[in-house]
Amino acid sequence: MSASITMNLPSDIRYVRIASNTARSVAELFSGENGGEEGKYEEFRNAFELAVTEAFSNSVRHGNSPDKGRQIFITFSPENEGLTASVADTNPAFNPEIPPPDIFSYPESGYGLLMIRQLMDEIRYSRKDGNNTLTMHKKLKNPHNQ
Amino acid sequence: MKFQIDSSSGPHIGIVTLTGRVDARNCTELQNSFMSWLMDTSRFVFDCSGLEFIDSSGLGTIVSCLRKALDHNGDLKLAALSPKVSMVLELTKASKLFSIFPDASEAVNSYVTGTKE
Amino acid sequence: MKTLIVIREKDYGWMSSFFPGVHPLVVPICNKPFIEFLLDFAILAGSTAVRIVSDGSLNSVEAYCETGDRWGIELGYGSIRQNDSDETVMEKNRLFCSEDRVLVINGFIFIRYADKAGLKSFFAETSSGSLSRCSSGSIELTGIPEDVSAAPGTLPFSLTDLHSIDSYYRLNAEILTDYPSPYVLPGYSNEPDCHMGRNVVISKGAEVIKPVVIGNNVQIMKGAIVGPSAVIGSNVIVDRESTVSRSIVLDNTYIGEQLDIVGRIASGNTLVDPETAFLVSMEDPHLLAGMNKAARRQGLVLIRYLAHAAIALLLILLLILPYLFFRILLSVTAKWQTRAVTFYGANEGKSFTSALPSISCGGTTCSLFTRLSLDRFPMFFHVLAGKIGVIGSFPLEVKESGHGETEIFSGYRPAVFSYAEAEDWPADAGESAIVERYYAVHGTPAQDIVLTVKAFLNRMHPGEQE
Amino acid sequence: MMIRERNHNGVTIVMPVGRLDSSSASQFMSGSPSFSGNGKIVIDLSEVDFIDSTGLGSLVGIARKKREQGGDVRLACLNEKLRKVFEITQAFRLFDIYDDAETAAGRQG
Repeated sequence: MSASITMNLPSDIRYVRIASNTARSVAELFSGENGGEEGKYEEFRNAFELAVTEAFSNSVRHGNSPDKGRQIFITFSPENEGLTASVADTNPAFNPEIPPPDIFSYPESGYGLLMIRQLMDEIRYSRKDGNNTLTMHKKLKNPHNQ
Repeated sequence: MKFQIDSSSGPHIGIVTLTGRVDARNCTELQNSFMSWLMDTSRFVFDCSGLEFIDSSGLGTIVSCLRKALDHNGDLKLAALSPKVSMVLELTKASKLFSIFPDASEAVNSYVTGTKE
Repeated sequence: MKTLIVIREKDYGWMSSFFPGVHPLVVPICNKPFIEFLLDFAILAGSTAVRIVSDGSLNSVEAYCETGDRWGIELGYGSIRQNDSDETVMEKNRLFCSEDRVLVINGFIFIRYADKAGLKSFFAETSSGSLSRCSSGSIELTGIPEDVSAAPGTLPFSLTDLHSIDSYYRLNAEILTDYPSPYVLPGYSNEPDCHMGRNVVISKGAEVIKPVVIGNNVQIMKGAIVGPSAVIGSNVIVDRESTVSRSIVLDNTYIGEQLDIVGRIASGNTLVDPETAFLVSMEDPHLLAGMNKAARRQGLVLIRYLAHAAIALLLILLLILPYLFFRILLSVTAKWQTRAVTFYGANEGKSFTSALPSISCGGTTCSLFTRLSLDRFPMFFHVLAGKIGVIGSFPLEVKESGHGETEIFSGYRPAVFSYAEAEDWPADAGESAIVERYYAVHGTPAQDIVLTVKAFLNRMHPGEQE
Repeated sequence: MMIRERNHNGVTIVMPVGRLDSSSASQFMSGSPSFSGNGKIVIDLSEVDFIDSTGLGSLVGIARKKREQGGDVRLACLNEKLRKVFEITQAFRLFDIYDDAETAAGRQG
């Protein structure tokens, strides 16, 4: 995989599996081309799939307006020995620094950003011209064991 | 930071009570005060029982106070160091320069009896 | 056989105040992460699969051990809850434990053994049940033995509690003196009682007294004494004339000059007295400091280059007119010469040559020339070419005699200006090395810009400082 | 989302099949009468190959409701992918997680 891949999806939770499956396919293609024999990069693939899924669901959830025309833009690009995904929407701005929920209060939501942060090596949030962009990067190799 | 003269046992001994932190922010104050205390005496006890933290600039100041006291034929003894402060003194080898006593009264008595540590 | 490692927060919770942010299973003992000792033992005992279960987070353990490929075993992880009885723990892991013999290592314990070879047959032949127990844990066997006919008598191992920072400290010391060889991390050079990792630089005049364990990328500077009984982690600098004995220095620690670390544990900027468990956090980076790993990361190389190139370009634009002016002025009077100087480059074996102006005139002209750093003007172009930095170490000249090579340390990054000039540190080579080394590990691109400006201004006003 | 149920020693074992994500979580939460009341149940996750934060939230929600009503939920058969989600969210601290559903059900009630 050498070029970036872009897709636009309606801001509707029914499309989450398309985002999720695409993220997985992209991660499989990328890791497969970078010497990933069977199973070796399973964790990379799982993490990438899950993080993109979470980012997409977040975007859908935060765009709680009746405006059906809203879209979510997802871009995948290989970068620095890893894979970057950015998820952009036109929702109101949000604070990406919200602290993780206290697990002992049995929270039923709020895990999304925590998970993205744990799964990816780097995340960035930007707000520009009415767009939120969450950019996430995961290295193919585990930085701890090189 | 409190200064008082103890003359109960004969010689005038300046007892300096250090509290809180001695660091880059307040070490000049100690340095300056010490110069004025030197007018009254050259024998000092630094009571460190309330001293919680010392950094290298604070340490440097105390060492320079010691040097000045020695120049005036006096001494500067340390008393009641907390374990944390004494760890910093040991780390920087400053502990080798000072006579160190478990409490202030022992340090004061040592001036009278002439005992070393 | 399989091994189940059960480790609970109540057993290792005490570690967190001494090693914040590090999971106790990856805290090193004689430079080897604790979990590796347990895995080694499990493997020697004949296990092909190991599962680690805990009521706490195992994230960082998993990041370190992954799937166990490195040890040729199958490594898995599981969760239990705080109040689970040992029986419940076994039930929760029933599928893992059902088929086979299972060695259960329960608690935060260190297992000591002398005879590697005998462990496998011992565990195959011993009948099930609790084998050994100490106050913070136990070892147990479940399942049916292969052959009990030759049931061995004495245990080929013993347990050590890890319940306080003092027990951790003493365990390090004991391993170092009594049983080093079975436990040393692979890849270390194995001289008796002196185990060293890769890229260890011991400067002339430094002393290493056995027994010691020293990790990778360690620099022991001039006049420093390391040992006896010292455990030095990886990425550690012991600066000049400091002593580290009967002590443990953990990874990524900078130990300043002329310090005595005796009977202590140093980790980043904290110093612990194991006996009393007192802990001091130094605020003074020149004494003890954690090393900034981020500054070394690959990703920053580009940013650093861009920052350096930008400032070099700015200085070129600023100085080009004065430079040309001097050049023309001095050429006319035949006082302008250039001298080709070859310096050691940042990478081993690489060097670069710069034609530096050498002017033969005295007085204010000459002083103005150096004050404006015009004597180094051609070097800025090497910055643009990415060969050197705008700020870093004093470039060391390559000389016929080979002199200078010993001075090259792993953080050596030649540059137009040196950190020593920025800090207005004495220019003597030994002295300036301290500052350079400090920034070599701590510097950030933003800091570099500030320090370059400082160095430039310091050169402009020589001798005006104290 | 399909939900299968079986019974072991009088304990209901609920087995969701498929992905437990934001498009199926609400369906799952209302998918079994055993999710309310004071009974003890086991959720067998062996047929769940993907879970996201919403799916996790639904399990936490069921656990909270059951425990408030005096019942309990145990989980069984988490694959690596699912376990990772419980690990990074700390949700493992709320659940009793078993290798197999029958053992999870066995000693209850």
